[in-house]
Amino acid sequence: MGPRVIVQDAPFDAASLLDGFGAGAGAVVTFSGLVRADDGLVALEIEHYPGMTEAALSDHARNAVERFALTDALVVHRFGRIEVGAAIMMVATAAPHRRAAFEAADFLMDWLKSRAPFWKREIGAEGPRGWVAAKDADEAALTRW
Amino acid sequence: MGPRVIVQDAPFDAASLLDGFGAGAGAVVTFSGLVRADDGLVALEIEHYPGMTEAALSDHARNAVERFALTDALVVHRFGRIEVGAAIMMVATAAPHRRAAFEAADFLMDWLKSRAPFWKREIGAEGPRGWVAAKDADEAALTRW
Amino acid sequence: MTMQVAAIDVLYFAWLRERIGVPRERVETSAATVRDLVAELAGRDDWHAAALSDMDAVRVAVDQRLADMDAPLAGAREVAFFPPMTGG
Amino acid sequence: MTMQVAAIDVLYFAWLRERIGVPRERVETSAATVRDLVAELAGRDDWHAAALSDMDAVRVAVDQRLADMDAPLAGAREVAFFPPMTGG
Repeated sequence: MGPRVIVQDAPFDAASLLDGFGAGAGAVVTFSGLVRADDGLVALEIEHYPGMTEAALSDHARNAVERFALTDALVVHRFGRIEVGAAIMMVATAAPHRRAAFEAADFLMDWLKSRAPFWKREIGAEGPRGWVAAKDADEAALTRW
Repeated sequence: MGPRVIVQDAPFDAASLLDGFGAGAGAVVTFSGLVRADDGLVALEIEHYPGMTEAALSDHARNAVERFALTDALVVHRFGRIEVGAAIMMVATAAPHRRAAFEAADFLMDWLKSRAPFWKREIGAEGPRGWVAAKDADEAALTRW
Repeated sequence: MTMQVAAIDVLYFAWLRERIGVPRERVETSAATVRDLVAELAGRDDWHAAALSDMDAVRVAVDQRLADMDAPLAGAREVAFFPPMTGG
Repeated sequence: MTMQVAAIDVLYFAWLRERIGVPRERVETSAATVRDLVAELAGRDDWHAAALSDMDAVRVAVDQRLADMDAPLAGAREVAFFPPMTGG
């Protein structure tokens, strides 16, 4: 059974996705990314590349499972309009020991930030703003692995 | 409002503890430690130091909040008998950005492993086994911070 | 070497989609590499030219896999152009 | 300097509790430091002596804060001895 990858526009229920996740493992790490209300932001609009997104996330989740000897992995990422306070995405990793679970979650996130085909645009009360620029730091973070 | 610290013998419901956790943050990390079925283990028995445990966890959670500028933190740790497959403990951290949330969770765990007054004993089908020995690696991990 | 003319679906995302004005178009091309295809597309009109003028700011996928300007297009069915990703 | 005699609750956890046979005991002591208290306790009987023979394997808390062998006991109400912790 491979890692589970979910790409959807609807909100997701983290609790039900994590129910039973990591059974038999000693360590489970989750990371959730939420929309912050910075600078009067009211929502994010996320565009993605249907087909490539799912394939790329699945490939990368499998890489993480192999590299960190995970017993389980989950990647969920939304697209479309996401209101302030809502979750954009979540990764979860399960391993016998904590170091592997932490590192795998960190690795998945570094990759997601600059290699998964998603593009964010900010929506203010006044309407759509510009596309969020990629951060050099996110690109640089990938060289850690 | 300070970080939330829970020390109890009863199982805890991660989903309900995390409901609303990290509201307003951009990044939430959770770590859960579970009892693995290694070598015919059927349960762990965890002894703690009532009074000192709660004070030490609260102090340390406050340290983490300050050091990593967290917007929220949660530490839950059980004592008593904990069956294989069940959660021993969980930490959750919330911050504006992911690096702080990851590092704070890692920091809390390193500290919990060798500075929080808990002692584990293994229980096999044949009955209680010895006390789990502290790992040099866990002690060494603290020098990272 | 014979020039092979192939139909390729070209996709644009985020600001490339907006500036070019369409999310996808089918092109008949004999481009051997991504670089050749970019040159062809940039010759179509001012919008294509502007959007593809600074390829350091553009990422490319060939058949849904990240690729670079030298990637060959033999057998490719789909080429996508988009800004650096900002997921997570 | 006058010898102050104080009543201190001494607590034991995990294998120290098991080897000494009690989880806590009240001692009247004039020990000025943890080191002095350990010497006194070790003189009580063979079980105390054995449990406290290798203090490198024992951690100490004074009034519920981690302390070392040189920690002063003036005003202390509770001293605990236990193995290295294994939480998490």
